[in-house]
Amino acid sequence: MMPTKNFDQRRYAQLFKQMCRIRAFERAAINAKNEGLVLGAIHPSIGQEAAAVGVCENLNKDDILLSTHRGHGHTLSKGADPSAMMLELLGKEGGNCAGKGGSMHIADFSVGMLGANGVVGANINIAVGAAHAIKLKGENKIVVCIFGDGAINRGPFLEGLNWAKVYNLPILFICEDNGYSATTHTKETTAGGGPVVRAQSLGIKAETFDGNDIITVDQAAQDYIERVKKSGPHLLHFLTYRLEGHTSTDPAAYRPDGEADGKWSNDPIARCRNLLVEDGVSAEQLDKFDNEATAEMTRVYKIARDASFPPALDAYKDVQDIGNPQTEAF
Amino acid sequence: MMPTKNFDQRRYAQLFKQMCRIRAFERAAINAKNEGLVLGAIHPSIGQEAAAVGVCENLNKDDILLSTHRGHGHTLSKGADPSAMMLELLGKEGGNCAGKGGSMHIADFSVGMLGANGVVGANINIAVGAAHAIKLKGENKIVVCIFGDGAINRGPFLEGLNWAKVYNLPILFICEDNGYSATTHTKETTAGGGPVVRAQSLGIKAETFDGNDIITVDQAAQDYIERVKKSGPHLLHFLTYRLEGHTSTDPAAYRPDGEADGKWSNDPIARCRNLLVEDGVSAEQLDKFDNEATAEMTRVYKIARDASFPPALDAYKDVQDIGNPQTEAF
Amino acid sequence: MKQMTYLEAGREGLAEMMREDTSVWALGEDLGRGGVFGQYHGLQTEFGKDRIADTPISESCILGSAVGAAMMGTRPVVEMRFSDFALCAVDELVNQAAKARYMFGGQTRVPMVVREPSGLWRSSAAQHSQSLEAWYAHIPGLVVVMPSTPADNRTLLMESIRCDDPVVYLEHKSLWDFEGPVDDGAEILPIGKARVARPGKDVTIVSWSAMFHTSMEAAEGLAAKGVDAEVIDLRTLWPWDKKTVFESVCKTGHLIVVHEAVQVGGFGAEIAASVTENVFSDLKSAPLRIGAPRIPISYAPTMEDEVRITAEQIIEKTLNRVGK
Amino acid sequence: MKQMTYLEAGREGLAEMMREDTSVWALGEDLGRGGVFGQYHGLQTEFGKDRIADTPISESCILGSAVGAAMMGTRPVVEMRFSDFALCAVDELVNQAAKARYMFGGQTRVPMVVREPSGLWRSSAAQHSQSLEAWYAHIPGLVVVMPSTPADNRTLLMESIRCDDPVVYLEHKSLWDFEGPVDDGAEILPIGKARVARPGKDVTIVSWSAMFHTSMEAAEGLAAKGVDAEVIDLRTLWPWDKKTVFESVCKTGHLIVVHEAVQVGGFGAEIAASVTENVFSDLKSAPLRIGAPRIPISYAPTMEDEVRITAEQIIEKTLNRVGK
Ligand SMILES: Cc1ncc(C[n+]2csc(CCOP(=O)(O)OP(=O)(O)O)c2C)c(N)n1
Ligand SMILES: Cc1ncc(C[n+]2csc(CCOP(=O)(O)OP(=O)(O)O)c2C)c(N)n1
Ligand SMILES: [Mg+2]
Ligand SMILES: [Mg+2]
Repeated sequence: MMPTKNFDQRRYAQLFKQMCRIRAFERAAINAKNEGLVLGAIHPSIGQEAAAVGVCENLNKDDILLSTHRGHGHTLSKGADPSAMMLELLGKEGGNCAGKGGSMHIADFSVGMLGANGVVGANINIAVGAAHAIKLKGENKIVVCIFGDGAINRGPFLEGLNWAKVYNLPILFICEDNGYSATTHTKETTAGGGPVVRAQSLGIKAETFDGNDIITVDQAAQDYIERVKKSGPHLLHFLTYRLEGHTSTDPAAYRPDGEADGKWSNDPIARCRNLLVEDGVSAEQLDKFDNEATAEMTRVYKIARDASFPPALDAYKDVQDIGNPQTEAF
Repeated sequence: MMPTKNFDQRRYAQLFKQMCRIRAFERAAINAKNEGLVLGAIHPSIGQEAAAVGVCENLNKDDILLSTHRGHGHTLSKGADPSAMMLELLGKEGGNCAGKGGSMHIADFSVGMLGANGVVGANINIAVGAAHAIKLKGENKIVVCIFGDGAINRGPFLEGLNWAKVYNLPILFICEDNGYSATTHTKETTAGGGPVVRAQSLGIKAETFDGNDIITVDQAAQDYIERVKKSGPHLLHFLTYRLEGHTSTDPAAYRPDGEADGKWSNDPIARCRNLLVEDGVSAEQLDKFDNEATAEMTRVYKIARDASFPPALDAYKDVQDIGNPQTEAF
Repeated sequence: MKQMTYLEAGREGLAEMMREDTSVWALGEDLGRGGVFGQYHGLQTEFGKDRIADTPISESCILGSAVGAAMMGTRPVVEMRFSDFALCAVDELVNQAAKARYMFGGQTRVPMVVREPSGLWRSSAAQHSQSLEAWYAHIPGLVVVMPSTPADNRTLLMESIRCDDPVVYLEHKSLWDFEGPVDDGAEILPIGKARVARPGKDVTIVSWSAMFHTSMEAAEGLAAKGVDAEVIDLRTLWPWDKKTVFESVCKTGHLIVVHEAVQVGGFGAEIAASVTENVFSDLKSAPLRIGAPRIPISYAPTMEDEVRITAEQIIEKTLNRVGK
Repeated sequence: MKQMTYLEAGREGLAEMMREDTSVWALGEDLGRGGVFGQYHGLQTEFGKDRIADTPISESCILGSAVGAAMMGTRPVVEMRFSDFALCAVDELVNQAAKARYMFGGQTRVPMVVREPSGLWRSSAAQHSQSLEAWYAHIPGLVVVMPSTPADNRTLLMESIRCDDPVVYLEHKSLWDFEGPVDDGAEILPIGKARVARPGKDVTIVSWSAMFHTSMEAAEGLAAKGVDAEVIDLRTLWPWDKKTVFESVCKTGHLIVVHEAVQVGGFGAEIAASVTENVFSDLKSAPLRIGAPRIPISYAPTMEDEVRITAEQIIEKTLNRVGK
């Protein structure tokens, strides 16, 4: 943990608020799912909020972000409107993806969030290409590409990281390591020293950090973003834990008894709260942040619940330009 | 170079002969290609023979070998009949693959040679699976999987090596590093420390050796084969040089002037010859080996030249069992 | 005779084969926990971690290693989780598995089964709902199987595992809970043989997988309108049972092919074109294909339903075609 | 007007677009040395290493990175070397490039061209000779282009680069040296429009890519036998020009579709089925498909020729069909 003498109360209060918003958004989404309002799968990131917030808070709006199937937190942190996101999760009109994507394809290009992805690891190559375009155009921004610990066993991890280094692209890879690949302990299917050592073998500087400590994440992110701007690709490995199931309906019975209970004491939001309390912020103030987040997401939930589904014929929009996708769909 | 006191003259004379046979085979094949007798592409391994011979001489017949598009030397060293191989290169009846594969798919399953491959890196996963089967069946043999320096940038390198280590499979990976990926210097497209460091990052012990010194290759292979039998996957990285073009018709004009000329002094056959001469073997004896090899491959060439093409209708054989591939091919 | 779900029948078929033949094993992600839909539930307990192998998230190695393991005399059953993820291993399937026997001149066989749960599954959107059977039917060397019933999911899986060539085995995700009799002494049809599930004289409806059930429902509706439809469950797409289909169309004069996949370039085109080429003079109307529009699959139910084929649509289009 | 080879015309088209639009760039293996067939010869000298980028042997990253680069407003031209190697990047093409615009609700476009040299090339065997255009036509979101002439290889490539959606651009390896006029003031047909290359009244022959030339040759032979064939070069498979084809078949009453790909599940089935569905009553005979048998491609010329379609075969089968 970082020395508290550097503790920037305003900043961490702000980050705390953001984490509360993510948690509240996902609680509202799970609630909606349980009520039958979300028809597809959702993959909550409860317990992993620090990595999302600590990284994204250090990005500019025009920096680019790509995420995984577990992307609500990243998308919100990057500045997306939660109503549009919730509308998307419910497949409603006004959703970011016009109801075509749902949770697994959540994206908000207007804030540089280029999409969650339903295919593990597929975002890596796409992110590398986004960074390649930035370099070609001589723009002064970076790409952040987030993936899970399971993704490092897919080919794109090798191809994408090698590529990023060969062309020296402005990209920060982030491995959010929650220990699991769906129902499997990732370590059982992963050889060698893990993402950091693999990245290093490709000439990419990489380090492991406590991903549940918001200060650590924040400072590591700041440091590494500067490094990326100076000298190309880097990788951050954040240790965290998925406090709930792989999807919202997964009871996660494959976990050793009591594992998750024990991990709640390491909840990044609770830890951040403690830091703020120690630094003199009142419990009331923190509750207020939390309640505001809950209230915001309750509003968002209601907006989404009451919205209508997109017209059926919108299914023919945005297929492709040449040829009329409706009249010539057969 | 190894101390000559351990020098086993008989053994290295034998290895010399084998290298001469590969060289002679490929010279005959290139000749046939120039005469228009070989219709597809051939990728000669002239200059890389030591890695093939030094490794394969240490394998048992029932050990398994998988190779690349540049597979003549490996296949011959594993014990394949050169006539059947030459027949295959000419697409003739009696070829190992019945004329269906050609050079790029050369294979002799009867000696455990499970195929060259037209897709760079594709043999890695297949080899890993062969090793997986050996482990499942509790058999006491190993798999050797050879690939080029260019292949380490494809996804299967990561997926296959990780897999091999996770299941602790009896497999020896060999990266034959000739410095080129077709017309490109591999180092220009390869980040980090190369195959050894990448393998190590996956928990696989790996080392680099001079691949043009037959003694070094032989001893490294012996050592690593023992290691594989004791403790699973390993990787050998052999430095070598492709003395001719990527294919037999490639003038290799992309090479810096004089590069190849200089490398001829490092020709593994010439080097082995020098060692033998130093150890007292007569030049006449060595010429005799060489001439025998040439004579053998000239015979082989003539057999292939004079053989007939397979009947057209053999095209319908070996497609699949269910359904008649000829009558129901449409 | 037992009553089982489609999912249970597949699991049962695999377990039977694994008991019968020790060279059979299965590999894929999360199989130890039963697989993502429960198709492997309990099998690791019975057969151990070697034969029900949990793998890394490495689709190309899952499929590619199976090719090598098959060449070495084992019979891997590859679980791809969603057919969409099989797109991460196409070289391994198409360039390697499908061609190895041929391109090595018969020196080897690749007896493997690639299980790919396929098709629409409510609000799974564009990357978890595809039906790509037409692709596999187009590839020489692949056998393509698409069971529609629990009984078939048991016996076709067993036959596929016994097959000495690579089989792409497409189970439909919406059928997992579908119940039906298995092992009831009924004749076991081999791969390559279609089933005339409902004899009829007025029109031939050919379908497979989930759409077979929709077609049966449509046949009931058609009966109520006085049209006696013959419904054929194709069961396997390669080889496909031309004889049964041609005979039926010769009798009825009308062909409707129904599939969930995109109509353009779908396997319905192959059937329609073959029927036309072979029994042209017996046709009373042009063979009609009913498939999905050429658009990706949406998440929102309203738009997703645009690609979903219903019994009503089949009824309406069939009535139109047979002129009633 | 200039005379150029198919290869040169493609190179010229790319160079023109790169001069016109600085967001256009190309990436692939060995491009700096001119690409494996010389299609990029000299371009790195003119445009530099950034815009003619030599890549690692990393097919999924070549294609996948292009998706990201396209989303960011550049126009990548992806060189896949052989269409067979594109099978190492199918997730990237089908799950990502083709669906991104749709599944993100129109927030982004993926303007990229995937060049895949395709088709038979003497004794290149099973992994270097495939024709898989039918696969791409089946995938919503992809545009599929198959030029047959130098003129088309220039203008269709330019149009494909201008297109705001992903285009699979299949050049035929056997046509590289084929010469013809380009930039000769002739009308430039857009993507989606077929060309009636030889008007005729007795039978419609639809083809594309290398088989178009074989069909033209067959038409000469047919003329000698008194059959006046109309030959249509389809040029693009998606969208394909139904109007032109239907009108022709309405006129001639007979349809022959010729393609090099495997006939089973080939795009010929789509054309035959569509024509039958749409102009059934104008058909004097069943549409006939001429495609390759469903076997992998052999190395030996005798066996390779079993999958090679000749003008003689087309003539014979056409005569048979039109009853002369
Ligand atoms: C290529 C691919 N294979 C398998 C899956 C199924 N799948 C979805 S999430 C997941 C686990 C991913 O683990 P990790 O990368 O650690 O991310 P986490 O879920 O832990 O956030 C799997 C296997 C997929 N979506 N894509
Ligand atoms: C997946 C794939 N991409 C590209 C090619 C084309 N190709 C054939 S050989 C080769 C170079 C391979 O380099 P390396 O692995 O070092 O082997 P070497 O040729 O040097 O023996 C390339 C790019 C291919 N066959 N397969
Ligand atoms: Mg994880
Ligand atoms: Mg090399």
